[in-house]
Amino acid sequence: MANNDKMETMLYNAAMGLGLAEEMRTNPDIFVLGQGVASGGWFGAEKGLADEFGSDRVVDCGICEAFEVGMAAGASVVGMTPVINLGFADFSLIAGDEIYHKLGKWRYMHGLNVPMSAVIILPVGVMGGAGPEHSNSIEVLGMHFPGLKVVVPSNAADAKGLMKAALREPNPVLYHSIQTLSFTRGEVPLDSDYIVEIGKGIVRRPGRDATLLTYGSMVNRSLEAATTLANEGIEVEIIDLRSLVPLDWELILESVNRTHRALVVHEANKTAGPGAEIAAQIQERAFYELETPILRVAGKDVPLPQQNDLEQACIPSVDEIVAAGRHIMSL
Amino acid sequence: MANNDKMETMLYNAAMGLGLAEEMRTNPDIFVLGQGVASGGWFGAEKGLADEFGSDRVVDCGICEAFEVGMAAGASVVGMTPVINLGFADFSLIAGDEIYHKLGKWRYMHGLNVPMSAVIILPVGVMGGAGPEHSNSIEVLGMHFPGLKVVVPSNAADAKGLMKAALREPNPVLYHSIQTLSFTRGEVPLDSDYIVEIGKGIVRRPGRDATLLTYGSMVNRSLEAATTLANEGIEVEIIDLRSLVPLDWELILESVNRTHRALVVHEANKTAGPGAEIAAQIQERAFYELETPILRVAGKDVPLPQQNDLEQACIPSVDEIVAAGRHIMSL
Amino acid sequence: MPIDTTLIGDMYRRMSIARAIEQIVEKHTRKARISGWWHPGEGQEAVGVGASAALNGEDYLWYQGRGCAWAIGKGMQPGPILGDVLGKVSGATGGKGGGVPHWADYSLGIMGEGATLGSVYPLAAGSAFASKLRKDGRVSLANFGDGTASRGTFHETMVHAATWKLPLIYLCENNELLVGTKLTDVCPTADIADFAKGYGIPGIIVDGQDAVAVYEATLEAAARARAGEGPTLIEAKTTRVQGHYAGDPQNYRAKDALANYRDPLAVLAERMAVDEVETIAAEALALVQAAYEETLAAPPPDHSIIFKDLYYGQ
Amino acid sequence: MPIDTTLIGDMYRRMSIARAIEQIVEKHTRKARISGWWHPGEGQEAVGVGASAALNGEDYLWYQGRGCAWAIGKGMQPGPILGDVLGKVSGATGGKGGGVPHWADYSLGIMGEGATLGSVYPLAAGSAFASKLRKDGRVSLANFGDGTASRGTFHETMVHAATWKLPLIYLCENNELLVGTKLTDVCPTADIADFAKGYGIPGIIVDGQDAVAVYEATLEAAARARAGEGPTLIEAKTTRVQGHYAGDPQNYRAKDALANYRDPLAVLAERMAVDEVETIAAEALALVQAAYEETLAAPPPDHSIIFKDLYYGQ
Ligand SMILES: Cc1ncc(C[n+]2csc(CCOP(=O)(O)OP(=O)(O)O)c2C)c(N)n1
Ligand SMILES: Cc1ncc(C[n+]2csc(CCOP(=O)(O)OP(=O)(O)O)c2C)c(N)n1
Ligand SMILES: [Mg+2]
Ligand SMILES: [Mg+2]
Repeated sequence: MANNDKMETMLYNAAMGLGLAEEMRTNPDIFVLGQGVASGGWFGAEKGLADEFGSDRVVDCGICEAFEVGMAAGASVVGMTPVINLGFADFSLIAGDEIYHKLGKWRYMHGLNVPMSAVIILPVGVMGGAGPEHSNSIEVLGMHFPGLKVVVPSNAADAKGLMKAALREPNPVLYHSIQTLSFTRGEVPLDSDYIVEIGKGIVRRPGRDATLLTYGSMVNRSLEAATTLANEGIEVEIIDLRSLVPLDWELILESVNRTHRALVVHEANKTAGPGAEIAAQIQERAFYELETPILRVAGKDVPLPQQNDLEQACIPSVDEIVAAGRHIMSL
Repeated sequence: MANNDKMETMLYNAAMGLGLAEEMRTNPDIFVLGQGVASGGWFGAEKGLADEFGSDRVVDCGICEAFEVGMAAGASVVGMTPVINLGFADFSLIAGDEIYHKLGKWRYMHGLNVPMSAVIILPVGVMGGAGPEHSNSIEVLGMHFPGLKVVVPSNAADAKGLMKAALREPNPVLYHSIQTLSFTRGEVPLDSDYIVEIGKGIVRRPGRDATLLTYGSMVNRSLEAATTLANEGIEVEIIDLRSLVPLDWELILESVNRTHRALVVHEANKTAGPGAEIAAQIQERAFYELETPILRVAGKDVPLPQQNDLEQACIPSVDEIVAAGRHIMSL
Repeated sequence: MPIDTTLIGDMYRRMSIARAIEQIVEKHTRKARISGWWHPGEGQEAVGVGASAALNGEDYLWYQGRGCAWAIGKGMQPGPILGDVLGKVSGATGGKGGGVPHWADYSLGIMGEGATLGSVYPLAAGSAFASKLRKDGRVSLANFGDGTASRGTFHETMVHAATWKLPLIYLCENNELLVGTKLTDVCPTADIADFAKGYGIPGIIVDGQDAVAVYEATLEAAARARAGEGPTLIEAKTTRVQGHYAGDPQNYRAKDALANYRDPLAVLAERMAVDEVETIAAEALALVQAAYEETLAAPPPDHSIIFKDLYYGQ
Repeated sequence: MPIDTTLIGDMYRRMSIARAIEQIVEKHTRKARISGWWHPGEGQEAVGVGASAALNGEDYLWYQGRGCAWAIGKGMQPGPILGDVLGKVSGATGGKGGGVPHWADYSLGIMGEGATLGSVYPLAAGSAFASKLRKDGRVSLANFGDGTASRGTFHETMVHAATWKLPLIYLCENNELLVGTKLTDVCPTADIADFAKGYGIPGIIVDGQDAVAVYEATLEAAARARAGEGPTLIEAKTTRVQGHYAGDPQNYRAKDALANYRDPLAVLAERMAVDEVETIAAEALALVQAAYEETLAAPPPDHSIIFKDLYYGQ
C-alpha cells in the first residue's frame, strides 16, 4: 500500500486531490460535494474523482453555499465525512451560520461526544483580479469561532498531507487552499500514509536574528525575503504555521525566546487578522524576551480591487517583508 | 427643538428608540425593518415607532436575515437610510455576504463615491441562557472586514447618542446594542442634537497605574473592579472605547503612554477577538512605554452553554478583572 | 385501512406526557427563573407525536424547538427533557441546556435543533443524502414553523432534495404566527404547502389537531421517500395556545384568537374509550411529576463541562 | 400594437455594440492577459437589451455579470465598459475593475453587480421598497442566471416582494448552464418560471433570442409593477455561445450544443430592412473600435485609488 520514499512532482491542487482520492479509497464514508466537482472542479482539485468513485460520491451542486455546508454538517453528524469545496473562501460568508454555528457547535450544544468529520475547502487569496468578493483571506474567522480546526497548506506536499489529516480528523476542518498556488508544482510523497499533523508548524529556514511567522501564500515570499536579508547579514527564521487552529505555541515560543524578535506576515487584512492574535499572544507569553515590538506585515484594510497591479499592491510584497526585516533589526 | 440641558431616566433600549424616533422626525428617508419591529420590537427598542411613523416606515419582516440586510444595502444605495434590527448579532452570520460584502464594499467596488447610510442593529452578549446561537459577541468581524463603522454603546445616553450619530453617518454602521443592558436605566439627554461622535472613546474613570480598555457590557464590571482595586491602592484608568471602527488611538495611546500598563476587557471570545487587535497595535505603537505585557480578560473560547451559571462562568466576572488588575501591577 | 387502536393509545400517551410537561414547566416558570426561555407547545402536540409515530426508530428527526412533542414522540423520556429545561446534569445535554432545547439522542434518531431557525433543512438533507448513499432505508424529517418557511435554506435544500429525490420530509407546523407577527403579514400565501409547487413535489395540508391525520400523511410521505420518489412537504394547520415564550404578555393577539381552537388531546380522545383516556392521562401525569421531582433534586452541572464536547474526546 | 421601428433599430444598435464588445474583448484576451476573467455574453444580447428597452431611464437595474448587454441596453457607453475590462482609469470604476464587471452609473439607473451570485435579489428589493415609499413610479429589475435561481436570497426576497407587492421584476437568463454543470443536474425543473407558482405571481417564459419578445414581456411586467400589482418573474430562454469565461476549454459541453442556436441579432434583423441592419452594424463596430483604441491608450490607475471610496468622501 504505502510506497514509502517515492516522490512525484505535481500541481498543488492535484496533490490536494491525491490526498482526497487516497482517503476515499479506504474510507467509503467520504463524499465530495461542490459546484463543478463532478467534472473535475473549477480549479482541478477533483480531477478524476467522479470517474473513480462515481457520481454518487462526487456530486455537483447548485449555487447554494448555505445548503452545501449545512448538508455537510448533517451528514457528518450521522457518521459521513463530507468534503465541500466552496470554490472561493469569500463565498463562505453565505454559509456563516452553517460553518460557525452548525459545524462548530452542534456537538457542543447537544452534549453528545461523537466524531464530526467534515472538510470544508475554502480557497483563499488573490489570484489575478478575481475581485473584492472572491479574493479575500478570511481564515481568522475560524480562529475566533470555536469548535473548528483550521489548516493552510503552503506547498503541494502539505496540500496532500493536510488534506489526509483533515479527512482523518474527528472534528470539522476548514482547509484553506491557496489560489495562487493551485497551479504551481512541488514534490509530493506518494506514501499513502503521508500525513501532516494538524497543529504542528515547521521551520522552513532557521535563523538567529528574528522569527518570522507566516503561512500559506506568504511562505514563499518570506523565504525570498529571507535570502535577501541574509545577504545583508540578517538571519531570519521562517516558521510556516501550517495550522491556525490549533497554533503550534511550543514551536513559536521556542523560536521567539531564542531570537527575541518576531514578525507576522500574512495576506489577510491586517486589522483583526490572524497576526493580531499571534502578536497579542506572543507578547502575553514572551514579553520579557522581546527586544522590539512584534511587527505585522499584512494585507491592506480594503476590499480588494480587481486590477492586477492594484491588487498586488494590497498584499505584502517581498520588498515589504525585506523592509520589515531591516526595520525590526534597526529597533 | 433642542431642550438642551434636560435629562430623563429611561431604559437603554428606549434611549436607542428615542434616538431613532428623533431622527425619523427630521429625516423622511429613514425606515425601520426587522422581525417584530412593527409591534414595538422584541426587546422594546422600536416601541411606539409604528404608531408615530406608520407601517410603511416601520415594517415587520419574515425570518430572512440575508434579505433584511441585502434590502438595506439596496435601499441605501438609492439614498434611503434603512435601520435593520436583527434581534441577535449571532443571526448576522446568515447575512454575512450582505453585511461584509454588500454593505461594506458596494461603494468601493463600483467606484462611485455616494453616501451609503444604513444602521444594522446587532445586539450582542449573554442575556440569561439564550444559548450558543444567540449570545455571542461577534463585533470583531466588523473590524476585520473593511468599509463599515462599528459602535457599542455601554449605557442609555450612549445608546441614544450613538444611534443618532449612526443615522447621520454616510457609511454603514454596525450598531451593537448590549442585551443585558436592554432593560437597565440611565440618564439620557433629551437634546435632539445629542450626538456621541463615532470614533471617540471616553475616560470613565481616570487612573495613574494602568489603562483598562473596554466597551459594552464590560464597562460596568470594569468600573466595579476599579473601585475594588482602588481600595487596594491600584488606580486603574477605565476607557470606554464606544467605537471599535474607528478606534480612538489618540485617547488610547495618551493613556497607555502615561500608565505604562494596559489591559483589554471584553465579553467576546478571547482568541482573535477585538482585544487581539488592540493589544497587537498598542505594542506596535507604544512598545517602549510598556512595563508589562498587555493582558486580555475576555470570554472563554467556547460556544456558550445556556445554563445561567455556566454562561456567566464563560464571560469575565468582576473578580477576574480585579485579579487581572492585581496581576498586572505585580509584574 | 382503519388505524390500529394500540397506536392511538400510544399516541395519546405521548401527547399526554408532552402536555403534562407543558403544564409543569409553565407552572415552574411562573415561580422560578429558568435559563433562557421556554417556548410552549400546548395545542401543537398532535403534530410531533403523530408524525413521529409514522417514522421508524432509526429514522432521523431534526426539529424546531417549540414544546417537546417531537422528542417525546420519537422516544425521549421526560427526565432528560426536564433536566435540560432546568439546567441540571440529568438533562440530555448533561446540563448545558436551558429553555431553548438542544435535546438529542442519536440512538433514538433524535438529531437535535438549530436555534437559528431554518438551519435544520440542509442538515436533514445531509442525513437523507447519507441514507441514499448507504441505502439504509432511513427517512429524514425536517420540522419547522410557518415563519421559518421563508428562510433561504428552505429553498436551497428543497431544490436539491427534489432533484436528487432524497428521502426527506418537510413538516411544517403552521400556527399562523411568528412570535407576534401574523404569517400573512410577511408571507404571500397562507398555505405553506403552496411552496411545494415550485419544486414539483407533493404539498399536503393536514389537520394538525388530529394526530391520526398527521400520522397518515407522514406515513405516506415516508413510503414515498423510501421508494426513492423523493421529498414531500406536509403542512399541519395548528394552533399555538400559549405565548411565544412562557411569560409572553401577547398584547399583539386578538382576544378571540383561540375561539376555534380544538384541543388535540380531545380530538384524539374521541377515537378512544373514556376509561382508557383517563388511565393514560393519569399515568402520564404521574410519570412527569416523578421526573420533575427527580429533576429538582438533581445537581446543577459542574463548571468543568464548559469545555466538554468542544472537540471530540474533550 | 405593432412595435415601433425606431425602437427595433435602437435595440439592434445596442445589441450590435454589445456584440462588437464581445468580439473585441475575446480577441484581446486571446493575446493579452486581463485582470480576472471575462464572462462572454455572446448569444444572450437580446435579453439585456430587450428588457432594458422596456424600462425607463430612472428605473433601477441590478444585473449579473455575463457580457455587457445590460449596461449597453441601459445606456452606458463602450468606453467605461472597456476601461474596466482592461483596468484603465477610463473604466466605470475608475480603474479598480477587471473581468468581473462592477459597472455602475446611478444617473442611468445602472446600480451594479454583486459578484457573489444571488446578491442582487434583496438589493433590487431595497430599491423597489424605496420606490414604493417614495411613490416615485420606478421599477427595479434583478437580472440573474438559471443557476442563480437556487440561491436562498431568491426565495427570501420573493416572499417579501410578493407580500408587499413591490415594483420588482425578476429576469432570469436561462442558458441551461452554470459554469460546466447542466441546470437540470441541480434543479428539479428546467423552467425557472415554475418557481413563480409558490409565490402566487406570474411566471412568464419568453424567447430570449428575440429582443421584441423580451421587450414586450418586460413592458407588461413593468406596467404591473407600476400599477402596484407586485413582482413578476420572467424567464428568457437563451444560449451561451462561448465558454463560461474567455478561454474556457468547455470539455464538459456536447459537440452539437449549439445545433439549435439562433443568433439574436439575426432574429431581430428579420424585422428590419437589410441596409439598415448593415449601417447600424458598421457604426457599432466603428464606435467600439474607437473606444477600444482610446482604452488601450488610457493610463492604468494610480495606486492612490486603493483607498478611494472605502469610506464616503475618501
Ligand atoms: C434565524 C433566526 N431568526 C430569528 C429567530 C428568532 N425567532 C425565534 S422563534 C421565532 C418565530 C418562529 O416562527 P415559526 O417558524 O412560525 O415557529 P413558531 O414559533 O410559530 O413555532 C423567531 C423569529 C431565530 N431563532 N432564528
Ligand atoms: C455565491 C456564488 N457562488 C458561486 C459563484 C461562482 N460562479 C460564477 S458564475 C457561476 C455560474 C452562474 O450560473 P448562472 O446563474 O446560470 O449564470 P451564467 O453563468 O449561466 O450566466 C458560478 C457558479 C459565485 N460567483 N457566487
Ligand atoms: Mg409559527
Ligand atoms: Mg446559466
